[in-house]
Amino acid sequence: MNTVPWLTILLLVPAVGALVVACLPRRLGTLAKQLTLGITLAVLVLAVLATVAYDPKRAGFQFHQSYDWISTFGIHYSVGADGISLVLMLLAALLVPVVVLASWDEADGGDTADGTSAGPGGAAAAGGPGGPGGPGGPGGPGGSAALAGTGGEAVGGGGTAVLVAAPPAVPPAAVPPAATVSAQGVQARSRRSVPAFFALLLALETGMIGVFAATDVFLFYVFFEAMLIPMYFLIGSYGPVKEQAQRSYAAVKFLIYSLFGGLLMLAAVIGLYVVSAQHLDHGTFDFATLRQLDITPGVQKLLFLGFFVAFAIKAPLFPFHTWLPDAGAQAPTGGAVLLVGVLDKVGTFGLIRYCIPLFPDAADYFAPMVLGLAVVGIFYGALLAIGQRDMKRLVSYTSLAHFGFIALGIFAFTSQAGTGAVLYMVNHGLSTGLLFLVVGFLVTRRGTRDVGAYGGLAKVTPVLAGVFLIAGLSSLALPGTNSFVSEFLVLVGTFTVNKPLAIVATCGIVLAAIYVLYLYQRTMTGPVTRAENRALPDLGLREKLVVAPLVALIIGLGVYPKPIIDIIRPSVTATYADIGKSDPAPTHPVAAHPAAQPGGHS
Amino acid sequence: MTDHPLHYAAASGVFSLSWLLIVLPLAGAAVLLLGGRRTDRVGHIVGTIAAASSFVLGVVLFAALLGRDGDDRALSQHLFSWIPVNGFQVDAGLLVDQLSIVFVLLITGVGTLIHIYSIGYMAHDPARRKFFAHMNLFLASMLLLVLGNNFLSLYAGWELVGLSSYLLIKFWEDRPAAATAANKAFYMNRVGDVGLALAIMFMFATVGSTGFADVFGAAAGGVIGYGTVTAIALLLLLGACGKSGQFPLQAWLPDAMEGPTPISALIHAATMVTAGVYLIVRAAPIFNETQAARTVVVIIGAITILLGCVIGCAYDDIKKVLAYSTVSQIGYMFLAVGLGPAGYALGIMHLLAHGFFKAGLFLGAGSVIHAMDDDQDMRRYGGLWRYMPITWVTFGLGYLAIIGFPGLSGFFTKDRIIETAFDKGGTSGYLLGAIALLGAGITAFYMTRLFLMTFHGKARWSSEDPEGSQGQPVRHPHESSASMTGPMIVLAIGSTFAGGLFVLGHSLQDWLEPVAGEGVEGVHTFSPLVLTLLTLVVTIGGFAAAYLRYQLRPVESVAPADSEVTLVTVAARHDLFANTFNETVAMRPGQYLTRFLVWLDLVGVDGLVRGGAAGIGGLSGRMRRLQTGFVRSYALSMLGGAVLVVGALLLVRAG
Amino acid sequence: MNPANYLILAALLFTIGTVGVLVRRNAIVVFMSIELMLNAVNLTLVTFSRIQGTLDGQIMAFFVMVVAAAEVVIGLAIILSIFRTRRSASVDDVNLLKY
Amino acid sequence: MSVDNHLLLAQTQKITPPSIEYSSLSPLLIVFAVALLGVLVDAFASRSARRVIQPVLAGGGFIAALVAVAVLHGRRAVLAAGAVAIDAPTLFMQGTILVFALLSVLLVAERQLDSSGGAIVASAAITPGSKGSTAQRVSADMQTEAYPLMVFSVTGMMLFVASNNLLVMFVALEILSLPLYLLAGLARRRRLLSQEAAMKYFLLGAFSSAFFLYGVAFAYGFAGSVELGKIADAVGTVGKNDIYIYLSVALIGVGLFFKIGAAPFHSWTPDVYQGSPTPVTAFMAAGTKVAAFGALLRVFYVAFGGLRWDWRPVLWAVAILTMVVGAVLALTQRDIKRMLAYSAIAHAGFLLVGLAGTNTDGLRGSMFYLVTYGFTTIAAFAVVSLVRTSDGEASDLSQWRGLGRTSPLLAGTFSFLLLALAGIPLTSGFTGKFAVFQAAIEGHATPLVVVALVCSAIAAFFYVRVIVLMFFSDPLAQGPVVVTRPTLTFAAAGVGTVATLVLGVAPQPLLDLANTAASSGFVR
Repeated sequence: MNTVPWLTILLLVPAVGALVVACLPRRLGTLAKQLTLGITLAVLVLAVLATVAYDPKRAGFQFHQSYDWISTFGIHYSVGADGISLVLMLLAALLVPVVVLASWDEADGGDTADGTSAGPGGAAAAGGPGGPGGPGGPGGPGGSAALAGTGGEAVGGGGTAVLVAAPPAVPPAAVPPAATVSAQGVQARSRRSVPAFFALLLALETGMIGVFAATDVFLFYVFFEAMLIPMYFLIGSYGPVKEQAQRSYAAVKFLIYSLFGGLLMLAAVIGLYVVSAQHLDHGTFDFATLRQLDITPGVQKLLFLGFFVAFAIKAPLFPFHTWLPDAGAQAPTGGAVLLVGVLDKVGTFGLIRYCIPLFPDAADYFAPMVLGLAVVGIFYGALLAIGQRDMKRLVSYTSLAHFGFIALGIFAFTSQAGTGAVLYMVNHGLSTGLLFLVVGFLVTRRGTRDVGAYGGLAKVTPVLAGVFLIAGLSSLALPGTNSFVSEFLVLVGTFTVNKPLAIVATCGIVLAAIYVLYLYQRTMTGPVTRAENRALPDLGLREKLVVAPLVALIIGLGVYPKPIIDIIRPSVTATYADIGKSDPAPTHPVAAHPAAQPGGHS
Repeated sequence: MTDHPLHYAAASGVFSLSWLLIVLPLAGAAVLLLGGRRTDRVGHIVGTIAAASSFVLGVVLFAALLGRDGDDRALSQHLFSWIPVNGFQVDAGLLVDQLSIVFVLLITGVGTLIHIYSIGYMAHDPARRKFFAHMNLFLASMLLLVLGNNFLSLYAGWELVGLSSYLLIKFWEDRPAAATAANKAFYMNRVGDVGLALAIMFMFATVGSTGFADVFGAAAGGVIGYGTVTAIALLLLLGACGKSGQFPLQAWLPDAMEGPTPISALIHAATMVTAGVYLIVRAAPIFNETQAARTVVVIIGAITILLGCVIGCAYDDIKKVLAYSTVSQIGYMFLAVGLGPAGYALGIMHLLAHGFFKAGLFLGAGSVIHAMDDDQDMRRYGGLWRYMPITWVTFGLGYLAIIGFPGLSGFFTKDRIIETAFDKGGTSGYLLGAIALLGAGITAFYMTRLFLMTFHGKARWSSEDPEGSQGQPVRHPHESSASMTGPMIVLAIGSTFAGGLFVLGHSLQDWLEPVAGEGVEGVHTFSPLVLTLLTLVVTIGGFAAAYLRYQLRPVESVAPADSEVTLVTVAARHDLFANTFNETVAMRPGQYLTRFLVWLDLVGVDGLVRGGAAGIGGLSGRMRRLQTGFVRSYALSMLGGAVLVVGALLLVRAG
Repeated sequence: MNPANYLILAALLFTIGTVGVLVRRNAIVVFMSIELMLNAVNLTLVTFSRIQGTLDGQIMAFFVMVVAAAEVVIGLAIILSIFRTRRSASVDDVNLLKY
Repeated sequence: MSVDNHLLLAQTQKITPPSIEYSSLSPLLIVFAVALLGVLVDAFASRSARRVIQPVLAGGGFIAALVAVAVLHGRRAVLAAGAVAIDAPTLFMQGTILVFALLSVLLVAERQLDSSGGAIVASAAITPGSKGSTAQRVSADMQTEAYPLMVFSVTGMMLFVASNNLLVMFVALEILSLPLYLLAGLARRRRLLSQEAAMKYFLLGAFSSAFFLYGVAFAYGFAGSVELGKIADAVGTVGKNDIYIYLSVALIGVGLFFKIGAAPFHSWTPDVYQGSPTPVTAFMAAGTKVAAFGALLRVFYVAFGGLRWDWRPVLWAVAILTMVVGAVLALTQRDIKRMLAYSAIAHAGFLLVGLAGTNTDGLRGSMFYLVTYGFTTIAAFAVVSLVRTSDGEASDLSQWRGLGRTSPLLAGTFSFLLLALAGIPLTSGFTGKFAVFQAAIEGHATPLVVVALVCSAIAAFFYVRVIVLMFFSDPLAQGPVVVTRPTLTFAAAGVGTVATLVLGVAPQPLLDLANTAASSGFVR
């Protein structure tokens, strides 16, 4: 038992960092980058230390801390880590510095920044402290206030009429002169605030760590929702410069989708609180306490659905996924990596952490539905991925398929499948993260996500192509890469309890091969058809640094996953044991315990 | 219950080094891939040394095995615990036994030869380093496949050889054809892999382990139900078909010839494609338990034999012909191993022999192609024997070996298979035997055709400068460099004597007996002598037919149009419409489904969401019109509200 | 006579006032209608006070009158200012604010 | 007749002057006195002097009253012959009202915003469009009567939440409303809109108060008294001619629903919010809501508590309608103030959800929610008043494009406030929502909560759209100017924002306050 409040430290460092970086003026962009990199690396180190300090043997939460927060509602600031959350925190802590490094030159809109985007310069132009009266407003300085007012109103009314036609769309530029801004002014404006970007990343990291660390349902919810905001701004203000409308659309879609799910979950959260209040003398949000309650099945089902929909949107599972391709395509590379790599894991994490232990009966009841959705998702995502031309959308759809596997593993209720699923969350973060990064590199080089714009790059940029292939192979779960271990665990675990489903799901690996290699074929092989592609630079040193750790982990965890498995397994096993699920014994067991006879076994 | 009959001794002494077999080539690959351009100059050296050293180690282990007594030649080495999840314990472990060591020797031996060959063959290729890196990677994967001591390790190797094969097929990636072929190969292999994976899951669900010892122990113990065993066996077979290009998954193998010729020799002739045979023999205890599965194996083998032969006759591309010959030869192996204990050893025997002569043939073909400026069309060859004698001789020996010329490997191995097929007895026995026999004849025909079209007859090319040549391609054939001819010679020697070696005193059969079970000498349908003569006759028939057609009569330098040839030929030229079938059954529907889903996702699923949002927006747009700005309408709405509230409350009161 | 009748009369007056608010355009008249409603209430109060036999109702009526007077002051001021701007007292003319 | 005379005599003999504990009424009295003082000041002080004295006076008055409220805490009594009730909820809400009034005074007193004076017109009497009006747009003068009017209105509000007697409540209603009618018409810019707002507010307000009064009358007819306690007793006793009480519940409800801006009595809200001077709008949005809800809670908990099961369905219906109307209609608004108005309607709906719980948790939740909402909305309107073009506030949303680029701090603050209104965690908005929804589910109003959550999702959409506008789209070439000097507005906005943050992160103290207030309950 160590007394170091690891998790609180892990939360504070990036949070404080975010504040500091946010306060930096725009010109200190470089400093912001360095600072952020330092902070995130520090977090990574801390996370690793915490993992070392973590003792897989001990059951229950470790590094547990709990303080009253809102006693009226029995809300605590209470954090703790079990194997499941620990590895996910580790993943987050790892990916963020990678992303920081990857976004080094892209945060400010980079070279792709074009005239239409505007920045701080506008303030000065429009007259900062210079008192009122920018030149020539609607009414004009002269003329009667009242009439000007009404006139202005009339204009407003007109604007209104226009906007009813297209409700959510961003309003058409009200004033044509927008175009007449001087060119250099534009250049000055087209830069985006670098410190803000990195501050958002840090805020996001805080949220991600918090959501995994929370052991108080309310606290979890708070992080769950709060996490959305930075990501929303990352997509909306740092997405593709030229696609303002689309990125706004994607950002709003992402936020509203998640909020909608979140609010349904809020209802369930409150419901849970009320139920606890009825069972105990006072309501509580403490996870450990809540999982002891035996809630009536009827109520369980409702609460389960409340949580499940939120998580299914977040993950996302099949029918709730349509925000992901948009968000994935419009988010800046770094954002996309974190979005799919970590944020979405919150959904699957929630499934295994909250849905199952809190509502075992309901979980049992709905398991067939979830499994169904999962398998559908596997094929649906894969087929759609095959059909995409936008590379980032394609990768997003592959994730849909992968989340299918994860959900499958979670709801198969065997320790193999469950462990596989959690391991899958980590692996998917690595492999898809790497895939997004490489795609991002391509996009920054060529400024387009359209597969058709590439081809034959293997000759031009061999290293990039190689990394791309490795990421792809990991994504199709080739043995020797990390994903194989998790995917096979999920499948074999499912197989022991539900053969037909497992068999169908296994057929999905063929499709995986197709969407990965077909993409590789279209982008990397064949003759170089387009002139622009002939002279693309290969990965630079920074980019190599970015991908190196991921590649290393992909291979490393493929060959020797034991350390991580040993962290995950006990927690997962305990989770299922809690709800009275145990692995089915083989029909004709042979080796009592293979591990017992190291050499001789097999 | 760990008292199952099978138990492997723990590896010790020199055998504890067996992991080096895999790691050496792997290290080679790693160095070359990570080293990048810096290692360009030494690439081929490093690669070859890695392969060679692995071979040497293999020989040492083999010798050590010889040193042990017969029933103690299976040593298992536990490396580390790979995937330990409660009941599911998978170790990374190796198994060196009679079967795997044989494969080790084949793989590393032929592999090394082909490495040497490639030094010359790829001399002018800018990416030669990458080539050797991938070759080393392949060796490592293949060795993992044959050395793994549990099915999951085997599966890992299984898919990794698929990867290396993919990488090497598309080695010249700027050729779209190559890339497509590579993808096709990977996809079809994945289909097979699904089978293997499912088989493994079945094993775990049944036995609770994926280790050879446990699974085979249980199988041999007969504790597993017949249905389960059959299911497992059939799933294994599916995997085997995918990897070995057997019917119905054969279509990828010919396309794989897009890869450099050494690859065709190593991967798509000698080693990888025979992994299916290895799998079945390795899983002998399982197949022994299920007659049904074995029958399926035999049938597939038989079908594939004919399919390969027939198509082999129709192609003019030298490599494609060899590819289909490979397909049919592996058909023979499947046929053999499908015959059960009687055939396992024969299958392996033919596999090894085939490894030699087919590799030799491919290398020879490569040397020819090299000489003919990468032209693979035999119709533009002819009379080459004069220009490249060594190739001619070595190729010739390989050719004689494959058609089963008395005394050469093929003669021993193939005849034994035919024999055993007849010995199976019953109608099925006759049928299989007949097919095998027929196959031998056709093999003789198309191989002779190939040999004659390539090396004999009058040259259908010209060494004159363009105006001198009457529309014929200009070629300046020459013998290949020593680094290429050397391996060819070695392989030629191998293909000459290997067969004999194996057969003499059942040496190989006895060696494999602990793994494959002893080949029960069933009653002979025909006496071996009769059968041998019969085979010879058929073979000579095939030879004669080819000789008449392609030696005594001139060969057109362009293939006759489909209209001028028999339907059979047309069909054969189109791979018996295998690809057409795959496309219409799998590919096209898949594409349509994909397009449909893309549309559905956009319009349907997302449409619902966007529709909902738009709906609310529209509602809002209409509702705000109620806010007319007229005080009196506001008052009216208030009054309405008031009336409603009053009414409602009075209603409540009444109710 | 039955005091209930007064209640009905008051209800009628209240309704008339309400209708007046709805149908008349002239702000002054609308306002007068509101006053009518208030006075209808006064009548109700007085009647109830009669029925209950307490004086509270009558006292309340006085309160109401005072409040009404105050309302008049404010109301007329507002209406007047509008009238001076627009030269019209029609409530339908003031609808710049809408939607 | 004689009976009457005798009765009259009997009455006259029994009259005894009610005893009044002035100390307990001190907050009311202080504010009232300040109001009168304000009138005198306006009458005698010089124009320039007033501009200084009035705000100080008002502000000082409010502070003094706050102190009084603080001193009174724990007091619990019915005073002035049952006219006024001083109890924990009353004091809580009076305190809240005073704080909001204080902030609003800051906004009104702001004089740096415009070319010259603040948001209040120099002389309301000058006809818009005439020569004078052009001149007065730039005159440094202002209608200082605004201050006393505000103070009067505050008096009304404080009395409104304290009144234990329907008649007093009616009077309070008028005291709080009449000044507001006038204030609505005092905007310096866009006079026409301002006057129109005033007139609509006035006519509709008067209209609704007539309904309220009619309800009072029926209550009297039913219970023979207008004291809440007595009414409650009467409700308790069965077998009376109870159609009156139902009528009175309905009609009083109508009057109060109008004040809180619940649908279908909301139609005045957007117009008035948009037309009024922004500081006044802020004052209305925050103060009036507290006052009206205070009264609503008191009436429905104390007087009509016995009929809970009868009026609950109606309340549900109104709540749902209000939330839907507010959330949906806000979607397509193009004027920022108008949008905030509809958001105010939606929030009224959420508050009603808390009320629908009809339990102490509901009381606690509603009171907490009122505080959080008030702070946020005042801050929001303060920010709105900072973004200006040459003809006053740039209230048209399209003018806010790219504000995040041109003035990040302001845009950031506003976004934060919007997120608070949307109810994102770590803002007071979320805590408030949580409090009321928890109460509702506790009170078996789960379906209502689900509707509320769906509506908040819809509502989130338009809040978020403003953020999109400010941050994700490009600034206009001649965009609005963000005034950077006004210290008072900054102060108000700052206080509001900080409160929003603090109440989101550490709401416990206020919750405790609300909790004690709620659990001690209404005196009767």
